[in-house]
Amino acid sequence: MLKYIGKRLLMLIPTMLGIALVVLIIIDLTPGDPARVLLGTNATEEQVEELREELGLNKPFLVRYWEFVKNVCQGNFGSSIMTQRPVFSEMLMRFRYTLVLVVFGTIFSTILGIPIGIYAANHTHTWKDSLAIFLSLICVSMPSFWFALLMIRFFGVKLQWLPISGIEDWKGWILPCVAMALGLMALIARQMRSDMLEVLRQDYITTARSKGLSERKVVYRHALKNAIIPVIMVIGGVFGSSLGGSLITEVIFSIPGLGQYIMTGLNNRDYPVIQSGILIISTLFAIIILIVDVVFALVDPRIRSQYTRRKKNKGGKSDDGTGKEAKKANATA
Amino acid sequence: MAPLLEVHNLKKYFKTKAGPLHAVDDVTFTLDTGKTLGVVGESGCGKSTLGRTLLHLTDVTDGKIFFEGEDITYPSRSKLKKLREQMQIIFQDPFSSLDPRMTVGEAIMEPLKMRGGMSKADMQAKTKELMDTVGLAARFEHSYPHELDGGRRQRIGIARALSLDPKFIVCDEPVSALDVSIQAQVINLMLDLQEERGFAYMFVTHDLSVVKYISDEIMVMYLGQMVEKAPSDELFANTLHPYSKALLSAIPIPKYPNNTKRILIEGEITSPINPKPGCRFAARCRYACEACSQPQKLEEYTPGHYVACCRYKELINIKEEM
Amino acid sequence: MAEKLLEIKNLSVEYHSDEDILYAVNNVNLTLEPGETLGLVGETGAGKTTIAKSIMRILPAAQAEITSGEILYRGENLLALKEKEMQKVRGNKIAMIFQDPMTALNPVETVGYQIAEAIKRHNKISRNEAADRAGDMLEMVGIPRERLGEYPHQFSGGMKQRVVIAMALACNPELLLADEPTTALDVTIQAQVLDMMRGLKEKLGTSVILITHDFGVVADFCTAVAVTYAGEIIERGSVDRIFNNPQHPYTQGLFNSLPSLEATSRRLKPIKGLMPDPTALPPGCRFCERCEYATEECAKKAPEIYEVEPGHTVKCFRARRDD
Amino acid sequence: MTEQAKKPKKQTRLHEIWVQLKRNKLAVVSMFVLIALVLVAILAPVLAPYYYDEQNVANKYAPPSAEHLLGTDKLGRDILSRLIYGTRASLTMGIVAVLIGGLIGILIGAISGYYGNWVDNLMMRLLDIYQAIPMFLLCVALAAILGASLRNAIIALGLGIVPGYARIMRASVMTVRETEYIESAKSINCGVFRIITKHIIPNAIGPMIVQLTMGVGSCILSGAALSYIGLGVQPPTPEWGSMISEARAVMRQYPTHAIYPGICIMIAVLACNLLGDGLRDALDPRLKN
Repeated sequence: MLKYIGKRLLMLIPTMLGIALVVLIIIDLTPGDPARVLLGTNATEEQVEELREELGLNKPFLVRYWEFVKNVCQGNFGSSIMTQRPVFSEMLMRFRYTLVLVVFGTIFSTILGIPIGIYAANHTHTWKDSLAIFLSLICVSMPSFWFALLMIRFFGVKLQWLPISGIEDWKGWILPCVAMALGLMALIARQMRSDMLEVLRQDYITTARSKGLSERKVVYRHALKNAIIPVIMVIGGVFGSSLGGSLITEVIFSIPGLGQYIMTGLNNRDYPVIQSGILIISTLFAIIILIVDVVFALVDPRIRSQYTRRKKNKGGKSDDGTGKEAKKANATA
Repeated sequence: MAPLLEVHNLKKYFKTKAGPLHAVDDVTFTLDTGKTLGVVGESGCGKSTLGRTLLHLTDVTDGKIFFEGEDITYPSRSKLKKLREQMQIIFQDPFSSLDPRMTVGEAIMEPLKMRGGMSKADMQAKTKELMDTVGLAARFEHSYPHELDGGRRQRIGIARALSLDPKFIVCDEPVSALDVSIQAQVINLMLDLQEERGFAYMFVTHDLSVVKYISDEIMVMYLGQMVEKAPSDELFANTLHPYSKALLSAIPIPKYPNNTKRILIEGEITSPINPKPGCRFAARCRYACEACSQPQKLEEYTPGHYVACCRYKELINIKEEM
Repeated sequence: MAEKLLEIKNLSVEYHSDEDILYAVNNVNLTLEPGETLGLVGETGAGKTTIAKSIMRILPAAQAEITSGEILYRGENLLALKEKEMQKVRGNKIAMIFQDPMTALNPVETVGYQIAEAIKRHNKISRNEAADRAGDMLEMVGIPRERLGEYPHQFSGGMKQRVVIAMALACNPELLLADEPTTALDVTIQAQVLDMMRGLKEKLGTSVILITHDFGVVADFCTAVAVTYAGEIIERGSVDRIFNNPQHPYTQGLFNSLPSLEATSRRLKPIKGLMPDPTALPPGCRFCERCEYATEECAKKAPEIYEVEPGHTVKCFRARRDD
Repeated sequence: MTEQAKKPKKQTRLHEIWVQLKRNKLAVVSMFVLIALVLVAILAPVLAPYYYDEQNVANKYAPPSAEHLLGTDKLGRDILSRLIYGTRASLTMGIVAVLIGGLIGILIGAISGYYGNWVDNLMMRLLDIYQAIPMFLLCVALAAILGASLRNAIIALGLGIVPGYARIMRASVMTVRETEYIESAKSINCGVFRIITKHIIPNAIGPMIVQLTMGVGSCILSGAALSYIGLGVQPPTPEWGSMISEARAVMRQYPTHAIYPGICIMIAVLACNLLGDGLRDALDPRLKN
């Protein structure tokens, strides 16, 4: 197992190199001269040239890539052009805001989404299921920023229960987290429901019933334990992608998180901020996916044993795998 | 005259992470026009891979294949195209071997289209004729496979294989997915067609009663190797290899009372990945001795009856006991 | 005669889909004496599995409906039991083995847990005792008890089926329903498993209903046979009677279709045609379209069940003559 | 079961799907809603009572009336007309982005899935890297750097969704490739091109169609979000997302100005999702036979 994690951590390195490359390519796509764009049309030719030199834009692409990678390896993520503050420490400061938003958003959506999904799956062909599906579909189909605005208007302006923006105390977190969680909750509920239905069709559920187990035990022990595995994947994906999705929530509620930092950077064409910001968020994302995969492997004995058994009996007895392996080999041949 | 098909020391290994998987290891046989070779063995013994390798649906690892006296082990592209017209295959599962998006007529016509050189009207006429030959009513021409039952679907598979007038057909468990009464219909059809058109079958199956019924000669495979090969009646009358004996005795016979003694073999099939030299059955064989860890030679017991067991002569006289 | 173990009376089961009603089981009557081993034989779609699942009451609730009939187990109608009471029967008095061992075990629980769970459910014992008994069960089916902690994917097909059998026999049921227990296995493994089941059956005195399409397995394992066709039982009798003196044209046809190891002729005698569409069954005898002896009466009226000899019943007009 | 095949005429695949789909009323309704939305987009000049940019500052923030059914905005423009014209930008974003992303994705997925081996390995590793950047962040970055406009937003969205489609296509191609009928096609001399176009794509495209339909919905959503943060359609061209953004300032006084475009987005996306769900059921082989 440790070997597997180590291998996955090693895999992070080429991934990060790749991300750095993609980020630089994106920046290279900027129409026109970035230095000119930065300084505006009033700048003189010398000023532009000076800035080009400063940003290293005169160097060939590969040299810039190499320098970027080298600096990052040394822990130097560059400094913002606008504020002159180092990107890394700036992001570290803002990180907790985004983290709270993403973590609570994911927790909300999980603790609500999973029971709703199970409930719907247990009540198929009834109005309860139809209602649950329909509501979750509406949640998925709603623009989250719009819903956030409606909530602000209702809870903040009309009822004045909650602050409409900014984070002063815990109350300020409620609306942003709910706004984050709503669509994700619906996504998780839908996934949970369809996986549950799929599992309930399996033979081993019939086996469990024919042992005389109570329906409760069949559903919550046998079915849920299997159905939750793909849902974990989805939750991991949700968690990761909300790192990007938090951007819009942060803008709406004026939360000084990573998303807003990058957004400002993008608006100002603050290249060091964009480069390093995207790289750091993507690395976080990759680490989260890694954690999910490891959890996945721990939950599912079939995957778990792939990494532990190898040591125990090396290439020895294979269980009914011969046909399958032949087929797999066949496919690659 | 050269036999229709001659196979010498054919090998097919698949690459796997754990090492080479010996799917077919050193198989040698010949097959004459109009004859049927039955290939039996349990799952994972390489019998299906053997058929697919002969048809070049996967590459040959080593060995030689001759078709009508000509070496076809590594055919050129144009040669392969010709070959495939003469060598066809009927698949096991009539549910998955037909493209669900093609109607019965389209599926049967496809091989003709691929061969080319026929007008559309001719192809349609030929399709009708083929459907008639295999006993499919004309009204099914525009049906989709999923609308038909297993027996009819298998008839489509047969019609497809017949359409190019092949000389050799690999039948990969063509009836094992069918119910007995339908199975009998399809077997009869295949026998009729063989009588009429004189092609050779290689009949791959795990069902020994079917194979005895349809084959002239039977080859028993275990983990990629041929352990015994003999004319059909000879094999059942004088089984030599301990594995063949166990296999034959394991078939439940639909007869009551049934006094045949079962020979139970211990354990289960092992992995064909990186096998040790020597007899692969030795690990489960009650007569295994030291000599069994040496590679086994194929010996001829009576004309046409080959066995790969170093102790077969001693074993002839041993009565199996439970 | 002793009390009957199981008595099915006029059982009918339908499956509902969007457009059609599929008549899977039609007016089936079947009895089983204690200690008897009955082979329930028939082709795909003949309703064998549906009968077994009706006994266990594990038909898919959304589509299947038992429209009539009684299933008496030791005189008690299982169909009238409350779900809670039925749960006490399932796995305890009546157990079932399924066809495909690959999918019949929960992939994320250890086999030990899965066996112990059945034991714990029906006996008031501690978790450790249950695990201990599960180990005994594994040893009984020829698997070392060290493997209790392993997961199903670590077992081969034959081994999995042994685990399933251990699970079914864990509470020492009086009746075992085995739905094609060896169909998915290779012949040599099938021989091993059947041999083991025969031993256990004798040792524990379990009555068995063995569902299969293989007459060879029946000859090997059963004492009595019931032949199903299109949701009906068309012939029932001892193995000797059915194999050596089959009366129903369908049973005869099935035996003629089988390639025999002793055959001399190069032609089989298949039954012509196909099984009728279960959504549109013919009004008379279900087999009449394919029957070489069919008369006008057969097409109009369904035959009753006639007893040609004590214990040998046939659902065919040709068996009536003797009366 | 078997005898229903007597119909003399050849049933097309499309017809078959339609028959299945018809059972799901919500899906059929959604289909008509989508068709109607497309018609609205095309016929916007005919349907809209006013031109979208027709200003009347004297009559700003007018309440709903007979002339202006939904009232007017801060420049006195008719909200209803702007909603109608806004259909154009929103639908274009959804549909074109999915077409771009879907096409590239299908191509990558099909090649990767069919050839397998190192081709597949290479492509998947590249996608892994590409996917390591959260999709919405990538879209925002692309849209911002290319410059805010409808065209660039579409390009950003289209490029953002490529990996998802590539993976789905690859998975279904790999499943189809393993089937016996592909082997059967090889055995009768079908070439690679024919196998891919005649056998693999028609069989593998099913799950893809479902994803594409739902993708239109999610691209409309993401597009609206881009416009909301000012990276999509630029004023004065109306777009639902940017209309919400404009209405934000007057949320306190005129909440309906933000509610209407939101509802429009919701209806369009909901229709896509419902139709996608319906298609999934209609294409599901398990329900057949």
